[in-house]
This record gives sequence, structure tokens and C-alpha cells, in this order.
Amino acid sequence: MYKYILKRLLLMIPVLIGISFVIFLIMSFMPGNPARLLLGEKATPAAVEKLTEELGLNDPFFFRYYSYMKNVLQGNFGISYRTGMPVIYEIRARFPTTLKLAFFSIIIAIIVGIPIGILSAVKQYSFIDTLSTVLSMGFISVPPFWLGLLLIILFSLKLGWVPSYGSDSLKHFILPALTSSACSFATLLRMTRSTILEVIRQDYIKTAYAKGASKPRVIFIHTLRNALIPLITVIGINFGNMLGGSIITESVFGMSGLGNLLVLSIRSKDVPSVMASTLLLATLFGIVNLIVDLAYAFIDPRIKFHYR
Amino acid sequence: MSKKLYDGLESKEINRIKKKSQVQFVLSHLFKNRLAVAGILFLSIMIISSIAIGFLVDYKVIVKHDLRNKLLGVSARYWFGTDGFGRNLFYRIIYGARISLMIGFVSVAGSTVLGGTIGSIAGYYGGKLDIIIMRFIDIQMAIPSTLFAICIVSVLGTGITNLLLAIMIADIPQFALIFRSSVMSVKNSEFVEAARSNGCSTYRIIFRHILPNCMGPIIVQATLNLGGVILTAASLSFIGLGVMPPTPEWGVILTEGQEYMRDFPTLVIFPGLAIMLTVLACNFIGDGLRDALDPKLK
Amino acid sequence: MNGNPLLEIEDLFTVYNTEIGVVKAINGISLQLREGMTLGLVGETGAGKTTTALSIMRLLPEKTGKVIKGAIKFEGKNLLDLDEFEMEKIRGKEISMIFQDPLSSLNPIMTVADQIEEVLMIHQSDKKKKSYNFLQNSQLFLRSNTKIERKTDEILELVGISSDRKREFPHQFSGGMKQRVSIAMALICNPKLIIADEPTTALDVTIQAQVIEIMEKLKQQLNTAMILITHDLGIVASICDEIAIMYAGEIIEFGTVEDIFDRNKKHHPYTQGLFDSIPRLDDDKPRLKPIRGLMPDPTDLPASCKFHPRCDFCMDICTKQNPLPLKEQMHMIRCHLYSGSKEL
Amino acid sequence: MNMRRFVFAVCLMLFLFSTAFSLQSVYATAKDNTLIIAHYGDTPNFDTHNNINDNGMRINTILYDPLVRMDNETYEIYPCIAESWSVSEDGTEYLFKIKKGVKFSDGTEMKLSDVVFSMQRGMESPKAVPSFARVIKAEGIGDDTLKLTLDGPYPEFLFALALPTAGIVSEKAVKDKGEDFSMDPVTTGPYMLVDWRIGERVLFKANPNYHMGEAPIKNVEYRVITDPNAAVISLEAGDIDAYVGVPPSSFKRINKSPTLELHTGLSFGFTFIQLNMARSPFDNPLVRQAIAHAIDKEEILYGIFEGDGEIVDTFALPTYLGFTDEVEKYPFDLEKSQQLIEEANLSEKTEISILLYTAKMSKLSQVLQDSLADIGIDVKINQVERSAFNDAKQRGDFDIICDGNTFTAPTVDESIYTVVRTGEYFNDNGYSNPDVDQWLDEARVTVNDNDRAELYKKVLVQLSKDLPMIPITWNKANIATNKNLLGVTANPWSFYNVYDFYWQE
Amino acid sequence: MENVLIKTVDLKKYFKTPKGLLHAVDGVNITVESGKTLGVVGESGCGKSTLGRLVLRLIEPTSGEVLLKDQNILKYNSREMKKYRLHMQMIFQDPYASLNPRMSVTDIIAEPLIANNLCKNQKEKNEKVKELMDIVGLAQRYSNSYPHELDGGRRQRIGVARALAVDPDFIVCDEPVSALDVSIQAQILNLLMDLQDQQKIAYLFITHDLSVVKHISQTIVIMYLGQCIEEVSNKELFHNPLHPYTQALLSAIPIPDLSSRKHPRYIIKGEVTSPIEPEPGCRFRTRCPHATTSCIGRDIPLFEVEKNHKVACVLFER
Repeated sequence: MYKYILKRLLLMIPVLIGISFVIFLIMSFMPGNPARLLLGEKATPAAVEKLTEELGLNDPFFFRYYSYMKNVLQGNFGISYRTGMPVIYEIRARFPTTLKLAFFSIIIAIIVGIPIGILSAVKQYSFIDTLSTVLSMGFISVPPFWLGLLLIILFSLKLGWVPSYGSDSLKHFILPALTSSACSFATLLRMTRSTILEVIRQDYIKTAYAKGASKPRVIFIHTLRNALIPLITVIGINFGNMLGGSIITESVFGMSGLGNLLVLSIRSKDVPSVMASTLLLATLFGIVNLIVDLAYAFIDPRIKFHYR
Repeated sequence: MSKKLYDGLESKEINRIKKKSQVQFVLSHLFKNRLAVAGILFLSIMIISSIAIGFLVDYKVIVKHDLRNKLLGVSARYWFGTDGFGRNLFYRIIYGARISLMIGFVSVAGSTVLGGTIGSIAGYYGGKLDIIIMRFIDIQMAIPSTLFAICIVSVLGTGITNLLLAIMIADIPQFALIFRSSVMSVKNSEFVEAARSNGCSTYRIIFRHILPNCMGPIIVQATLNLGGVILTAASLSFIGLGVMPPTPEWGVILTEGQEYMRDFPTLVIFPGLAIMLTVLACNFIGDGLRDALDPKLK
Repeated sequence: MNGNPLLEIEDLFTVYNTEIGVVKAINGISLQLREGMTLGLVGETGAGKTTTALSIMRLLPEKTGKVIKGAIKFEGKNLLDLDEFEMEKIRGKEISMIFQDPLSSLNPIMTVADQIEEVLMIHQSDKKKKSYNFLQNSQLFLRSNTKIERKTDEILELVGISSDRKREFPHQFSGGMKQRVSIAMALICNPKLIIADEPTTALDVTIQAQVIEIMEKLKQQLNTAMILITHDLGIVASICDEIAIMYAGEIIEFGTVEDIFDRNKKHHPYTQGLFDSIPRLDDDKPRLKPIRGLMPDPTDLPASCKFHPRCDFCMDICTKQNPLPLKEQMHMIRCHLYSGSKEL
Repeated sequence: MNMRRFVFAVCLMLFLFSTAFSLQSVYATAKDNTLIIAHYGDTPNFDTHNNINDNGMRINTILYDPLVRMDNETYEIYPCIAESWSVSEDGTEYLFKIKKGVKFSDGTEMKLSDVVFSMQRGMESPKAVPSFARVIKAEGIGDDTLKLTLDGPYPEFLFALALPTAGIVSEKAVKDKGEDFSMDPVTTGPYMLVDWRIGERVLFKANPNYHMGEAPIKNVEYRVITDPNAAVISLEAGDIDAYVGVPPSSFKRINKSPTLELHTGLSFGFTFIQLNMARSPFDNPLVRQAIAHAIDKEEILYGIFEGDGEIVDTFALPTYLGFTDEVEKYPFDLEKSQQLIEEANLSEKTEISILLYTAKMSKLSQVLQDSLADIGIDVKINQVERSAFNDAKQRGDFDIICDGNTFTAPTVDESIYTVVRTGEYFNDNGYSNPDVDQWLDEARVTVNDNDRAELYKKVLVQLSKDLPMIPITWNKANIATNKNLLGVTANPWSFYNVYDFYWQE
Repeated sequence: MENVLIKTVDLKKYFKTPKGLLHAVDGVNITVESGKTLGVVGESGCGKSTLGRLVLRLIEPTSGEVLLKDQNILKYNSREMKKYRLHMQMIFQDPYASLNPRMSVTDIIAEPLIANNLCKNQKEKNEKVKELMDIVGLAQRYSNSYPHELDGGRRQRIGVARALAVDPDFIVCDEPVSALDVSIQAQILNLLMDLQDQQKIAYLFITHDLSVVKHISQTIVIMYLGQCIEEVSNKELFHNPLHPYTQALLSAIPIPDLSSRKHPRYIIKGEVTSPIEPEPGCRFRTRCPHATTSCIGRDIPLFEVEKNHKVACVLFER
């Protein structure tokens, strides 16, 4: 098992290198000179030229990439072109917000989505089922930024229950978490429903009934655990999507997280910040995927057997 | 005597045999799904009215400012009121359907074709080629697609075409994966083996036997993605990286309305509703197609 | 003829409401099974064999399947009148079932022991109260006690599985072993009746022989009655006491093994056709004599004899009237061919 | 693997997650005496010489003391670290008498050497250009006099020194802390840094050793609220006490509010349209004039900017030295404009686009686009990122630019020199008029005010004829505050010295 | 044996699996005479389907030869192979999976004609299809139906028609009746036998059902774990099975007759072991009641005990 984890972690390395290369390449095509941004409009051309040289921006692409990666391997993510401070400071400060947001959202999605999904699977074709289908479709279709704005209009402006802005207390996380959980709640609901319906059709569920097991027992002991396996993937994918979706949510709610940083950095061609945040997000994504796979093994003995 | 009876049964059997092609079968199933029908209706109305408005109203009227009439409420002349530039919000939203749907259709078609080619090659040939392609897809999948699209737009610059390209590129791996897995699952089926034993060429096997049988999940995915693409396009425009004002794209209209959101919430609600309903319609159709194409029903 | 009637099915009708229409799966079957006897239910796909079993277990698909008429009396109680809770007490304890595919009929994520012990636990706890305390008796919070564990070991050894392997998962067993586990699960509560739905179809011949041997042995040891559902006349011949041949939801012939397999006795044309269709090891027929035509559409069954469109002896009356069962002692046939006499 | 272990593991994971995320207790934002000011963005650091970010400079205004400060309304320079000053005849040498007994926030005494070090540090830093661009030498004379030498006469120099890029730092602290100084500065300013949560807020407390006496407001919090509408909501809700740069669309709402007050004043900056004279068709003066006539400045001011600003015909306000009303004016006149276009006889249809980067200019450019369409010129709008904007602008790769500027001091030289003088850094549109260059240079070395005024007049008139750029409105600065906050006036730079503020008793 | 149509020489196919090499087919020699049927029987996993596909070269063997009329077809490249494919066809086990669900009955049957350019125009194609449908007993009205609209028996008839389309000399039947009901099974078996009589087609008939194989074939090969353990004529099989496994297999089959109750049944213990990296020696020895040390260490070759009766067992080694 440990060997497997190690193998997976090692496999992440080429992916991360690939990602860093792709992003570095894209960023290098972006117009604009970071040195000028760093120094401001009023700086003299000489000073800009000097800084350009210092930052190595005149070097050939591959050399720049090489030296960047060398620094990264030494734990040095560089100096942000936008703020002039080490990138790591800003990321350290912003990362918890994004993680918290994603975590709260996924918790909301799980707490709401899975039970409703079970209910609508158990009561297939009932009113509840139709309602939850239409509702979940609605949530999948709603633009997250718009939902955010509507929530702000309703709960902050009209009712004044929660603050619309910022990220410093739990209260501030309510609306953003609701917003970004909307889509994953809906997908989770639909997945729960369909996997449970799938599992219920299996022969071993018939066997369980034939043993004399009651319906709740069959659903909670036999069905749910088997259905959990595909659900974990969905949760994992949603967690990843949420990290990506944080770009939108954070900008609507003005939260100082990684997503916000990414937009800011891309806009100001702040290559080191973009690289560091992308790599962080991708690593996180990889780790979430790994956890998902390990959770599989935990739940599904067939897979665990495979890993040995 | 018994011969006649036998014939009687046979004639009954003929009635029973549904002389329907696969397409008709799927469509008849689709039209039984009320939500899907509602989706198709809504989309058709959107498409027709957005085309019609091009003939009825001059595009200049749609984008030209009229600051004296700005921020008017809902009235007979301005069904949805006017925006911060005094433009007719209703016209803008209806016209916006053109842009959003165009971006949606073209980029989904593009990523289906490109992703399809890559995925089919990986799925059919397998082996080292597959591994290499998969590594590339892994890399792109590990970057959140919104981020990827933002990066591409930042490089290419804003505008409808670039937005379209960005979304298309960002969606390719998704389609490649679906094509790959469907091709792989169909590739080993007995009828493909039968085709090979019949001496069919690789080309014929892929295009006549494998791909038609992969179409189900792909059509579903494409329809569902249509909604997703419209959402992404609107999101990018919303954060100022997509279509540029005054083009009446829904995300743009929303951003412009956001400033007046407090006093004139309709400026935000109407464009948002337009996006949501369109995406919802796509999802209903996609869902209906999924059910209609479900092999378990057959 | 030993024993009292254990199970009596009276004029049972079961339908499935599907998208294509109402599927008439069972059309008035009546059966009697006495204690300790083995009944073979033989027929082709779609004859209604499995539906009969599910009707007895009351496990028809909730939304579509429905018993519309008739009674199923188990030890004198009509199972169809019981509420769900009482039925749960019967399933697994009084009547248990073995399914066709051992691959899919075991829960893949529970150990073999857990699955067997579950039966014991369910039927231990529900003596106390009529409540759904499903969590209390789950393995979540309660480790099985030694008594239960000993019983599990015993039953596993009985079906020929070493008790060392009981903490393994189904996927670690081969197909034959899995079916043995299913048998163990069905037998652990000493049920009075076992319904085995094609228990060996998915297995290889040599394994099939092993499984049949075990079932036979255990049945005799425990004196359990059994309904064996199969399409294989060979299996029926080797272990059944009585045989019911089904066609389109009806029992068209019923009798003891001797009645059915005696080629000199009168038979329903369908039974005859079945025997003629099977290639046999022990004789060299140059050509088989298949039954022509296909199974009728279950949504659109003829009101008269269901078999008449395929029957070589079809008469006028066959197209108009459903024949009544004719009996001679145990042997029963539903066919107009023999309707001249009151008895066979 | 059994169920119990699974449940246990799930619980453990949940526990770990919840401890990892256990909400750090939010420190009390004691409403009692804390002033909360919001800005649209965060500061990158707290180093006065290394920070030209708007928000950073606002923070450095209260964190650092410059030699002198500027009055918000009269634009008068008043002493701060420098008690008094004198200028040499030729205007190139400044002598500052440094105040005694000033203490740094760490309690150490400020010495002349610190001041000299600060000036030298500023001169070396490429980012402190706004203050030190023209200083060539800084030295201490005696034990309390600082001498700064410039490369030429520069009448606006004191304004430059009043900017937050010219703060005084502790030499010892800079040398001891190295890189960390920018996170934990030692300063003489009215406030000291307490805490910084990146991207969210900065907390300050009053410097008890402040040389002008401890500030009346003891705690200040600078909060980041990127969305101006959200900021107005927070203002109304009383979550924040002040917001700098309220969007004009919210003016009505703030003016109506019983608890809020809006302070506005003219800024050092205007909004203009720049035409690329190196490219066709803008190399034709008739086209430029036609465009000027096609712009309805009134509509723009009231329709787009909600009346936030003042319509101008030239690049100076009446209070500026050298202001003249005799410039060529281009009133809104579509017929005239069309006529001019016809005269210009535009043969080829070229692709014309408007380059911009801010949302504010996006609205202006849309209106401009419509106006140009009226006179038969089709243009595209190209909104890009700031970096790309600067890049394109410097390369001269644009047709029309909608932009606004801010400058250091209220003079004509400041407002236009770098933009129109041939070869200057901000002259990106290829404008070159030797006469204008000569007059501008002459004005720089002319000490007599009347003579300078004459030169500026000539420049302004000539510019109105050449039309390298079309002025639209003079911008305004604003700050909306809680009514109980007194002592607030709009600062033309939008850099507010909280030391002036106090709560109503 | 002068009529030999297909012959395999020491045919081997090993698959790579994570646990090691899987010896699916391990040195099999079979001979199919033209117009005759060779039955291949074995339990699941014994490699009989793999053998069928190897003979048709649908998968490439690891080693060995497949001779079609003394020509080794393994030497040909894909274009030459295409020509030889016309002589050899296949009927598949699952009539549901082996027909392309997106094609109509006509299209499916015409597919080999089109793929091999055997018909000049649409009309010729339609006529040929019509003819084929008549041969296999499919009513013309199904020609535009789709497979999912038909039942298993008719589907299998389509499969047969497709195989016949190119006028093959040889058809591999991979469990063609095991998915069908008894009455339908008999119909298809009769059809196959009639076709053989009329068109002199040779069959390689793969099945797990001894009674079916005995009914249809002249010679029968019993396979166990990738190896051929007994080759026997139809008549001999029932009367004189030699290999212990064959005996067990015969005894295990329940006979639909009460007489079988009297015979004590001979049930072998254990289950089929894994064919991954097997040790040399008789592969049945783990379950064999007669196993001795002489069964281990070397592969037992097939040798002729009597005329038309070969067996691979040390008990009969001379």
C-alpha cells in the first residue's frame, strides 16, 4: 500500500512538470513587460531595462524555464512581479481561504446532496424525486457568479443577515460556500440517485432482501456502501472543480483566496505567482485524486486486493 | 387449417415489429420526456427570436447608447427596461442568445472533433501512443479548465473568436477521454471482431462499426457541455476576459448591470435568467438524450 | 408420499406493468409442495419460473411486479396477506433463496462470514421487537458473538469451505465456491424451504456436479423442501421428486419424476418437444426435432391454449379454449389432446 | 478491513480537517475607537521607497512622515519632519532644517543621518521616482540641515517630497532587518503597523511617540474591498467608516444617507483621449478636429461619470499658473464634424480600435465608439490587461487611447510635460512640435511666474490647435465617510493622512 | 486424412498479465477435414475460444503454424490475408453482442460483401442478401429491421447468414447455441447441419456442452488449460473415454433420464487451476484421482491409443 502511495506521488512529478511547462509557455506569450509593472508607470526606461535584465527576462525561454524550475526545486518560488514580495508569502496567506471555501462547500454539498439523492432514489418517480431532479438541474445550470449576486441581493442587501464581502469570519463563508456548492450539490445528488438505483438493481441486493433484511438495512448497510464507491470519485472531481471554480466565486465575493490571486496575477503577467498557484492547485488536485483512490481501496476490498 | 393459424400469428407479429431506425427510436423516446421537450421548445424559441431580431431591429439600436433614457424601468416600449447606457435590455438579451449559442455550438463542435480524433486514436491503437496521449491529457486535466481558458484568453486577447478558441481548447481533453473510453469499450465487442473476420479495413471498422456505436455518450456529453460552455463563456466575460462591451453577450450585460444591481436588480436578474434557462434547456435535452440512448431501455 | 403440504400455490396470477405493456408472467398456476420434497420447475426463458419464485418470496420488483390474484400458503398462512415485517421474518429463516449468478449475488464489499452471519443476526434480533433497529445489529457497532461464529464455521465446513477463509471477500473465491457460500447462507437458519433459481447454470459442468451433489446431500441431511428452477432436464432427472413444466406462465404438465421421464406415458406436446430438442450423449439421433416458432409475446398471450401456434397437433378447439388440467394421481396435463377422457 | 475501522478513519479525517481549519478566532475589531477605511486593493509591502501601488501609498501616508506635507484644499506645503526650508536662487538647491526630538516607532531618536540615508535610499530605488527623479545629491550639513541638489530648477519639487514615496526610515532598522524591513518597518509616522492579513486588512495603532502629538484616533484598520458596490453596502451597514474612491453611481445613495458624508474635490488629473498621430487617419489634423467635435462632453460627464468631474477644454484648471481661456474649443457639433471628415477625404478604410484597460474607460470608449460611428468611422474596442496596455502604448501600437492620469503637483508642466514633449517617456502618440518643446523647456528654467505663465499659455493654445489629445473632464477625488468622522477633506492624490481625522464627541 | 483443410502445428498463445504469462493455448495440434466438423470441448478458461480466434488469425499466435490447405496463413501480410479471410468465417457466441446494433439486417449480412468488394452494385447486393436470408430461414420482411428488434434465434440466423455471405469453406462456431433456449438451440443446430450437407462447409465447433458437440461433430477434441488432452471420434467418446478428465466430464453431465440415477456419479474434486505460468506436467494432475509422480516434470504428448483416438495421459503411455 505504501509502495502504491509512493508510486502515485512519483507519478505526479511528470504531470507537475508538464503543467509548469505549459503554463510557463502560455505566460511567456502574454504581452507586457513585468519589469515595467513592477516599477510603475513613472519609472525611467533605464531602470526598467536594468530590472528586465536582473529578472532574466531577456534570456531565452528554455533557460528561463530551467532556472525557474531550479529555483522551485530549491523551494524558492520567486518574487512576485506584481508586489515585489516573495510569492510564497501571499500564497501562504491566501491558500487557507480557498481551501476552507472548497472544504465548506463540499461539506454542504455532501450533507445536502447525498441524503436527498438517497431519498429520491428510494422514492423513484415520486413527487420528491421529480422535484429534486428539476431542482438539481436548475442548480447545475445556474451561473455561479449570478447565483452569488442573487444571494447577495437577497441575504445581504434586502435581509441583511450575512455580510456580502470579505473572508474573515465563518459568517463571511456562508454565501460563497453556498454558491460554489450549488453545482456540486446538484451533481452529487444526481450521482447518488443514479448509483443507488444502479446498486439496487444488483443481485446481491435481492440476496439481502431474501435474507430477511429490512428495507432500511438493505439501503444503509448494503446499498449505500457499494454506491459510495462511484460517489467518492464524484466528490473528488467536485473538490477539484471547486478549486478551479474558486476563481469565479472569490471574485464575486471579494475573498482573498488563490482564485482571486490567480486572476490578479494573470492580469499583471505575474508569472511567478501564476506558476506557484497553479502548481499548488494541481498538486492539491493530484493529492485529492490520490485520496479518492485510497478511499476506494478502503471501501472496496476488490481494489485493495489489486494493490497488494 | 393449422397453416392458416400459423399465418395469423405471423401477421400479428408484423404489427409488433417496430419499423423504426435508431434515430427515430431515440427521438420518439426523447419526445416522451416532458422536460426535454420543454428544453427543445425553449432553445428553438431562443434561436428563432435571436435570428428574427436581427431582421427586425438594427444592430446599431442594440448597441447604441441613449443616455437620456438610461435605467428606465419595465415598460411597454422597454420590456426589460433599459441599462446604464439607455439601451433596450430586452433586445440585448435576445440578441445575446446568438452570441452565446454560437460560442456554445462552435466550440463544442470543435472540441468534439479535435478531442474525438485524439481520443479515438488513443483508444483504438492503444499501447504507447495511448500512454503518451493520456499523459498530455492528464496534464491538461490537472489544470482547472477555467484557469486554462483564462490563460489562453490572456494570451490571445479578448474577443469572441479568442474566447471560443480558449474554451474549445480547454474542453478537448474531456472529449478525448470520452471518445477513448467508448472506443475502447466498443473496440473489443464481438461485432467488431466479426467485422475484422469479415475482412473490413481499419478505416471501415472505425467509421462504420466503432464510431456509430460510440455516438450515444458523446452526443449526451456534447449537449451537456453546450450548457457548460455557455456558462464558462459568460463567466469569462463576467470577469472581463471574454467578449468586450458593447457586444450584447449575456456575461457582459450582467457585468454592466452589476454596478446598478442595488437599485435596479432587473439588470442582473434578466441576463442571468437568460443564461440559466438556456443552460437548463441544454441540460434537459442532454438528460433526455441520455435516457433515450440508454441501452438498458432497449 | 410423506409429509404434510408445506407450500400451496392456488391459482396465482402475476403481472409486470412495463413500458411496452402489461406482461402476463404467471397465468394461474397451482402447486403443492410437501415437506422434504424437491420440486423441479422446468421451462424456457420467459416461462415464468423466476417470477413464481419471486412471488413466493414477495420480492417482485416494487414498481412493476404485482400479484393480482391467487394465494400462496406457507404452512397454512397466506404469504400474500402478511405485512412486510412479518414477511421479513419468513425470508431467510423459513424460506430462503439461492440465485443464479454467484458472481453478482454476493455483496462484493462484505466478507463471506459477515454475509452469512448477517442472516443469523437479522433473525436473532427481530424476535424481540417489531422495530427497524437496523443499526443495532449491523457490524458497524457489534462484533458477532462466538455462538454465531461457531455456527458460521460449521455451515461453511458443511458446504466444503475451510473456515479459515471466512474473513475473505467474495472476489477471492471461485465461482463454485461462491455458490457454496450462497448455499451456506441459505441453509444457516435451517429453513423449511429453499428456492434455488438456476443455481448451477453459470457454472462449469464439473463444478455443477459438485454443487448439485452438495445440495442433494444437505437436503437429505436437513430434510428441507426445495424448489429447483432450471431449464436443464438432466438436472431435474437427477435430483427432483416432482416436476412442473411451465410454458408462458402456466404449468402445462406436472408429475413425479417417473411420470415425466417415462417416455411411454402421455405427455404434453411441449414436453415432448423439449425432450426431442435436446441432443443426447446416449443416443445417435441424426437430426433433432425442434419445436417450431418462438415463445409468444408475454404482453399479448392468446386467450386459448398458449402453445397452440407452435403445436403440431393443433386442433380447432385449441385456438378457442384454454384446456383444463387433467389429472391421473399426481400426473397432470393441460392439453386438449387428452380432453376426451376425464382422466389421463 | 472492517466497518469499524472505516468509521474510525472517517472520524479521524474529519477531526483533522476541522482542527486544521478551526477558525482562527477573529480578532476583535473593537468598534469603540477603531477607524476602518476601505480601499479597492491591498498593498504589496510597507516600504516607502519601494511602493508605488495606490493602496500602498495610502498606507505609507500614515505610516511614514515625509519632510513636508500638503494641505488637501489649499495645496499649501506645510512642515512635517522639516521645520523650515529655503531654495537657492537658481532653484536647484534645497536646504531643509530637520526637526529635533523626533522618535522612531521603536523609540529610538531620529538623527540627521537617518534623513540623509532615507533620501539616498529613495534616490537609488527605481520605484521612488515620483519623489526623487530629479534629485542628484543628498547631504547633511551641520547637525540639523539636509541639502538636496536637483538637476535643474523644479518648482514643484516640494509636492514631490510630500508624496508617500519620500518617507523617512530608520537607517539602523533598514540595515538590521534587510528584506524584512518592508514587512516590519520602523518609521516616524503617526501610526505603527500592528498586523497584516494579506489581501484582507492591515491594522495600525497610533504612534505614542509621534512628534506632533499622539493621533486622536488610536486604532486604524485598512480593509480591502475590491468591489466598490460592496464597499458602499459596508459603509451603509456601518461595517466600515470610510471608503476612498466611491463610484459616482453611488453618490445619490450616500448623499441621501443620514449617517454618511461624501467629501469631493478636484484631483490632480483629467480624462482624455489620445490619438496616434503617427498613424493614418489621425495624422490628418482635420480628422482629429472632427473627432473633437463629435464628442459630447456633457453627455459623457452626466451620462457616464454621473457628474463626477468638470468639463475642460484644455489641460489646466483656472487656478493653475498659465491657464488661458483663449484655446481653440471644439463644441459638440456633429454636422461640423461630418463636414470635416468629408474635407479630410478619407480614402482608405482602416481598422481603428480604442485601447483601454480600466472599466471606467470602457464606458467612455463605448460612448466614443457610438459618436465616431455617427461620423462614419467604425471603431473596435480593445480592452486589455494593464501590462498589455502599457506594452502596446509604449510601442505606439494603438489608434485611440482612452485614459486618465494623475500627477504630482497642480501645474501645467506636471500635467503635460512628459506627455507632449518630444522624446519624453509618456509621449507615445508621435506628437512633436519644436515650438511646444522649446516653450516647455524654457518654462522649466524660468523663475519669474509671469513669464512662465506666458509660455504655458502659448503651449496650451498650440496644443489645442494641434490636438494630440482631447481633454474631456477634470477628475475629482472623493472619500465617503461616517458623518461622525470629522476633519476629512478630499485629497487630490487620494492619499489621506488619518492624523487629521477625529471622532465627533 | 487427404481432405485436410485446416491444420495447426504446435499453436501457442501466451497473454501477458500482471501476474505472469497466461498460457491460453499451449501447443495445440488440430486437424479439420473439409466438409467435416471438429468439436472442441472444455470448461471456461481452457482456451477453446482463443484457439478459434487463432485459427482465423483474429489474434496473432505466440508461435506455431496455422495451415490452410498446406499454406501457412501466418506468413501473409494483411492484404494477402484478406483474400484468405474469404475462406474462413466465424459465428459468435452472443447473438446480442456480435451484431452491430446500428446496422439493419441487410447491412449486416452485406457487410462482408462490401468489405471484400464481392458485389458490383446495389441490386446484386440486395439479391445476394435475399438469397442468404432464404438459406438461413429468415423472412424477407426482417431485412430492414435492427437486431435489437429480433429475438436470439433470429439474430443467430443473421450471424450465420453473415458468415455464409462470402461462401467460406470453413467456419469457426464459437459456442453458437449456448446463449439460446433448448428449442431454439435445436433449430440452429439443425440449420448448421443442413448447411454442411448442402455446401460442404467444415466447422470448428467450440462449446462447453458435450452433448451438443457429440451431436454435431465427427471428431471431438477435449481441452484442459490450454492443452488438448484427448482427441476422439464421435462414437468412441461416449463408449470409451480414456482420459480421467474426459471421464469426469462425461459423468458430470446430468442425463435427462431416470437411468442416470442408478449409476454412481464420478465427481472430480477441486476447480480449474490458473493457467498462469504452469509448471510442466499434466495440468489435470491436481484434480486427478490417478495422479502419480510420473505426471509431473514433463509435458505429456498426445499419442494414438487406437485408430482415431488419441489421449495425453501417462496411464495409456506405452
